[in-house]
Amino acid sequence: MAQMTIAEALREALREEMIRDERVFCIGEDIGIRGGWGGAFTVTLGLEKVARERVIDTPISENGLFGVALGAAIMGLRPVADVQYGDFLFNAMDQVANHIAKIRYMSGGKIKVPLVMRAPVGATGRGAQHAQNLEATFLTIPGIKIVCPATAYDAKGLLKAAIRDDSPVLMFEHKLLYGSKGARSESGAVDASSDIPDEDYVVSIGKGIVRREGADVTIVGTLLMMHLALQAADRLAQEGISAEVIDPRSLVPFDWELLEESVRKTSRLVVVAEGPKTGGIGSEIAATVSERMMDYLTAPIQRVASPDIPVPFSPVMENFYRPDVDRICGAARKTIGD
Amino acid sequence: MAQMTIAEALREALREEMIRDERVFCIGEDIGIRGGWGGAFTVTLGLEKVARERVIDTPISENGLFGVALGAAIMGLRPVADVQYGDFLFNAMDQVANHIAKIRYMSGGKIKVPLVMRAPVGATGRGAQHAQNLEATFLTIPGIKIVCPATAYDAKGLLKAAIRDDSPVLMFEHKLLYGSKGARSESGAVDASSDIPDEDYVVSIGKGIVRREGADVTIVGTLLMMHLALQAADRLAQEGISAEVIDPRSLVPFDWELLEESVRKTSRLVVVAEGPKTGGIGSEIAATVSERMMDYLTAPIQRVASPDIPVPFSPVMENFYRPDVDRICGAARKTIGD
Amino acid sequence: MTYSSKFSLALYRKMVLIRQFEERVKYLFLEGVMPGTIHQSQGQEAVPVGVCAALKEGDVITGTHRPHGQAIARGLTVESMMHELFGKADGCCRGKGGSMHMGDLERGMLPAIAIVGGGVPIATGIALAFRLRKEPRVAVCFTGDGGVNEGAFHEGVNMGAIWSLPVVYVIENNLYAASTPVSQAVKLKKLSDRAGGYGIPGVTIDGNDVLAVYETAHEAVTRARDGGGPTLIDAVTYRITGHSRRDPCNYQPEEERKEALQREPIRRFAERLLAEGLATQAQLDEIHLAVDAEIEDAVESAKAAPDPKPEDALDDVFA
Amino acid sequence: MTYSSKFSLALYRKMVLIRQFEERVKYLFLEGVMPGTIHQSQGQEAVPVGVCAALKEGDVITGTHRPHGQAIARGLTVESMMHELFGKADGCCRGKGGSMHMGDLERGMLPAIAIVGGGVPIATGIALAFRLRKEPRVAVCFTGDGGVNEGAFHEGVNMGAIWSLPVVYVIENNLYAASTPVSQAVKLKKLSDRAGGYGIPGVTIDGNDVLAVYETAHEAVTRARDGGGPTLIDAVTYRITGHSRRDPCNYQPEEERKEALQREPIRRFAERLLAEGLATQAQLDEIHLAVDAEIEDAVESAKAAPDPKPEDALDDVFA
Ligand SMILES: Cc1ncc(C[n+]2csc(CCOP(=O)(O)OP(=O)(O)O)c2C)c(N)n1
Ligand SMILES: Cc1ncc(C[n+]2csc(CCOP(=O)(O)OP(=O)(O)O)c2C)c(N)n1
Ligand SMILES: [Mg+2]
Ligand SMILES: [Mg+2]
Repeated sequence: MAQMTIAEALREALREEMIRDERVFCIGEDIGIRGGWGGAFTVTLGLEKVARERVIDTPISENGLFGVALGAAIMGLRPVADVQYGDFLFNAMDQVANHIAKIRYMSGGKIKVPLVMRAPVGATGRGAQHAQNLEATFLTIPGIKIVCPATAYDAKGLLKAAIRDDSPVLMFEHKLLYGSKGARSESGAVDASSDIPDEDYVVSIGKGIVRREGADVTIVGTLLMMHLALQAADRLAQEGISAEVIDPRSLVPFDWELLEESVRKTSRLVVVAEGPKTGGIGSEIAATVSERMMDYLTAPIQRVASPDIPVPFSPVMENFYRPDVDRICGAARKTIGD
Repeated sequence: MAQMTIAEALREALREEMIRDERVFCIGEDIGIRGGWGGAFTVTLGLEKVARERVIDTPISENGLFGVALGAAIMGLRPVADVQYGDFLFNAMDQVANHIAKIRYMSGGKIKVPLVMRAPVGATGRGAQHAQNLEATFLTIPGIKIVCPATAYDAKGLLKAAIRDDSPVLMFEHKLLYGSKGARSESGAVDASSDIPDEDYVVSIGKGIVRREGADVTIVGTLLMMHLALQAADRLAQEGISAEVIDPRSLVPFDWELLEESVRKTSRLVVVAEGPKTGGIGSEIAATVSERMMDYLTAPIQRVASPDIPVPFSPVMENFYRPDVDRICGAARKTIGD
Repeated sequence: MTYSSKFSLALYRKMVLIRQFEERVKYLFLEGVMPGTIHQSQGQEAVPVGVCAALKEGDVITGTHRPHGQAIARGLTVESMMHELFGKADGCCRGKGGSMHMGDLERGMLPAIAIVGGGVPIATGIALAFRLRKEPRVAVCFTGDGGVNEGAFHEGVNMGAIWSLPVVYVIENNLYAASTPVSQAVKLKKLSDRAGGYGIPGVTIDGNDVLAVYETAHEAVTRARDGGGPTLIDAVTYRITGHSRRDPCNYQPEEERKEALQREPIRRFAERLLAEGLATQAQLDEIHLAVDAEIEDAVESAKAAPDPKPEDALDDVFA
Repeated sequence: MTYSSKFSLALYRKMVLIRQFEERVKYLFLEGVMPGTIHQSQGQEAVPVGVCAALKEGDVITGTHRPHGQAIARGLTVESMMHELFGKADGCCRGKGGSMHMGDLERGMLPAIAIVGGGVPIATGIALAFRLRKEPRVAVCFTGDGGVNEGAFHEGVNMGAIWSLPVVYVIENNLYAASTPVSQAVKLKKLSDRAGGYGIPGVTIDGNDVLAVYETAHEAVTRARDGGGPTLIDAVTYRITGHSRRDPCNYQPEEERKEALQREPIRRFAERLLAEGLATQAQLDEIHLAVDAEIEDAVESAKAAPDPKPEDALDDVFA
């Protein structure tokens, strides 16, 4: 048992999987350079000690490197490809959306694509091109599993599950949750560290978790928003509102059962997601829950999300962009007050 | 007044706008080659006669050509950039999502981006990489207006409005609605031609239209799905069900007023959209209507969409992929039966 | 170099098989029996046939949106391909791929990549897998002349170059990208001049001379296998059919087309074989007959084969 | 060539202004007063200063994620930049851009593009607009050595080349892409060898010699303005600060850094100015003092300037 940050837990997952399975390798920009940082957020730091040739530093060529990872995955290796900021997934979008997500299907199921993609998300004072939450965008692309760890425990377990999965898995990681240290630390970071068991474990892709039990309203959120939801639940408790917090952990596949069970109990739902409200994760969750459970709901589902704007730089405006505890509490109250 | 197909109406819009405003130019692959087809679907055929230098054939470089269009737009020109198939927007995704959608915002509003993007969508027997409906994906990217003409009248009017707009506008066009002729005709095409007025007109971006009035259930859909919705309404009428068909025409901004007015009347809603159900256009519409109008709804909103799969090639499976009149009718009945 | 009659006739047969396959498919398509759209490669046969003749079992090719010739050259059966074109459940991609995604990894060809340039990084990645596993295998990436202008080409070739991977990039240069002449898309006399920008060898060859293609490919493949890194081969050929569907090719100057027909690879090779005494006219005729029969069988069998079930569409998304 | 004292001192002043601005910003950042992250250009000043000295009013540059030097060289005021860095409502991007999107089109610089390579097609498009409007203006695109490996670079440069547009592509080659040495990302001795693949002239120069940069840029800009098409300039320099934030640069060999400090452009140019009698030490000292005062004023004014209102975030999405 050891206390680890998400960055450390991810690194451990990679290290253990690289040792366990020779087919596993990491590929990305600045991930294994001697004297470097181990990627933008230190996750791959030192992994070249496991196997120098399995930590592959690429030129700045996102579409290329995801295509290279795809080619290697098709041939039976198990690459873990990353971008320094999720926003650069758009540079790789052709490979990710047109090839990685589809080639198994196009082959009639004859090909496997055991490929993990890692992408940091979240607004963190860097302006519009290093800030986006891309979960909703990739939700529109069938053929990729999507996971979103909010804790170090889940980060390690989900990454291991992803590496062992025979399908493409995209992991979104939140910059404010990494717990990166030293020169790579983030201001405004939230502690997401966990006690990590010494023994090997995985967190199943597609399984959510109840983070806090409650009776009056269900709040669902991933990544940073899960932590804000917990803070909101604390505050609501002081007002006598008992909020249940659900962390789906995976977006594809989604643990509808867990969420439905919660909503059957609370009859109220708040969906929190960083990123534009329109077309957001919250829309999918709200639509599906409404469709399946209209009779259980006693109030309209509330979506707490960002406005439909690019991410502004100035902290004043960025804080306005990012959903916060106040707004989550307000939405929860609204489901109850209505 | 002349009867035109969508391809012809779009061509007329481009011709007239190019004549009206010297700043307007077309840029794309194979759009103005002598002896060529005027783009993949004949839309730009012959436009080089208006001004040779304003019909620019590019190498196969989607990200590059959208970036070039952006640069020109920033300098005050009014480019109309196209991809041959919407799927290739993913090749251009960095320019479209990270630059075109954001640079005005990043400049603090000092820059204008009068840029039109055109992209054919829809499954048409070409397999997974020439088939996607990308409306939902781009809905997740703030900073781009999105229009989806279902008729030749709207195609012309919306394209003119888009060209005159000072913001980026992305027009999705459905391959089965173009009415392309000769060597470029499509099997399975649906007639979307209209009488086009001789005089100049625009269709305002953000304004929907009631395509058919009805009392029992509202069916909303764009592009090909609008036509299938009308067919479904015909069939439902024979069963004594009066369906109202709404064509929002624009997705961003969306004419919520029109839709809400309809739902207030019918109290039931079916949303039809080609493309995967999860994260689809239907999810956004359902979530928003549920949020705003829960008390008016007498049945859960039904989403008719494609399954969450890449587009299969074989016609048998492709027909299963594409929402059809049967499924729309089934969904409408379900809202009423429940 | 001189080659055995057996080897030469095998090349000849492959080229004829491609030509006749394409002709038959075109006819089926124009008849309206065949769904979808098609990109065909009549006139370009010498490129994939010459290249694939230089490959060993275990080598892997990536194809383009114009993959029929590449697939046949690599060894897919015309039967499995014809079934795929008809969207049948037992096609080489079980009806999910279609013309543009023809391929069968077991036969050494990835389902073709119909996004222009998209296959370049993927082929590079296949080569990376060979390197990491220390397997003496080679990846060959086919692209068109238009494909060299995609960012994916740039990124993929550069990575192949810096890591000296066992991969060969072959430009099936038919002088047009759809309707766009190569001279309008690139400011170079020879596309192989792109190679210098990546620090790898590049060569422009007559892509209608199947033996020249074979020899060049053999050298490049051998170098790749021996750790010498990638080569860019610009094989100049011509498409003597439409770009797709019912394209009348009005953008190809008449004069140019006439000349191209003179240089078309199959007749040229036949003449050479006859001249060098490597084949008799009777042998060649026999090949044509056998090929036609093979294709006809494939058509009949494809027409009779069962369609997939609609719900089969739901399978094969995840492993 | 010899240059007037006035011209030379203007170049010198710009370089010092960049250096001191960057140093001050670094300090503010490490103090924790400044939000966000920063990419700084200490040591690279000669490149943007030399290049921008060759530009006229009306010319437009695109910048990178490391844009402070480019912005100052092009003529943005340090005040408007400092306000932007502090996220203030009257910053050059009204607080919406920040360090990585520094720019002001009215001053001839697009908001910087922080997606590596992303500015290349955009600059090409700006040049296309000049061409279509028949304006005698030139676009200059800055990129890093890492940027040349992006697909966007390839596509953008190729279009500039085939259309012979008035655009100059300048590689601020500081030998590293973040932590990655250029030698690991490209298999070329000189990055200018990429130019041949596009059929345009390319040249590698000492990017720490501000006059060499100026002369090369002047020639390229003149050629571009006169219809001669693009040039690729590989200006070799060195980053004598961290890549971003608190980067200790452990990936730069100590020896290399020491040498680089010897070749750093400002002292070098000072020595030359003194040696050639184009400036006195007193003049140089005065410049340093004036620059420091200018920057200090900007800092004070930025600290005092009003923040945007939170809801201002909702503006400026659509025109
Ligand atoms: C990324 C992308 N852009 C555009 C297309 C549409 N398209 C299909 S084939 C083709 C021309 C390809 O030219 P080339 O690479 O020379 O191959 P050829 O068709 O000549 O075999 C184009 C533009 C595509 N399939 N993919
Ligand atoms: C498309 C993209 N990929 C990765 C990054 C992250 N990143 C920021 S700067 C940088 C290095 C850029 O190197 P270079 O082009 O040489 O410019 P320099 O930083 O040396 O000025 C990287 C990888 C980015 N901003 N954009
Ligand atoms: Mg071609
Ligand atoms: Mg650099």
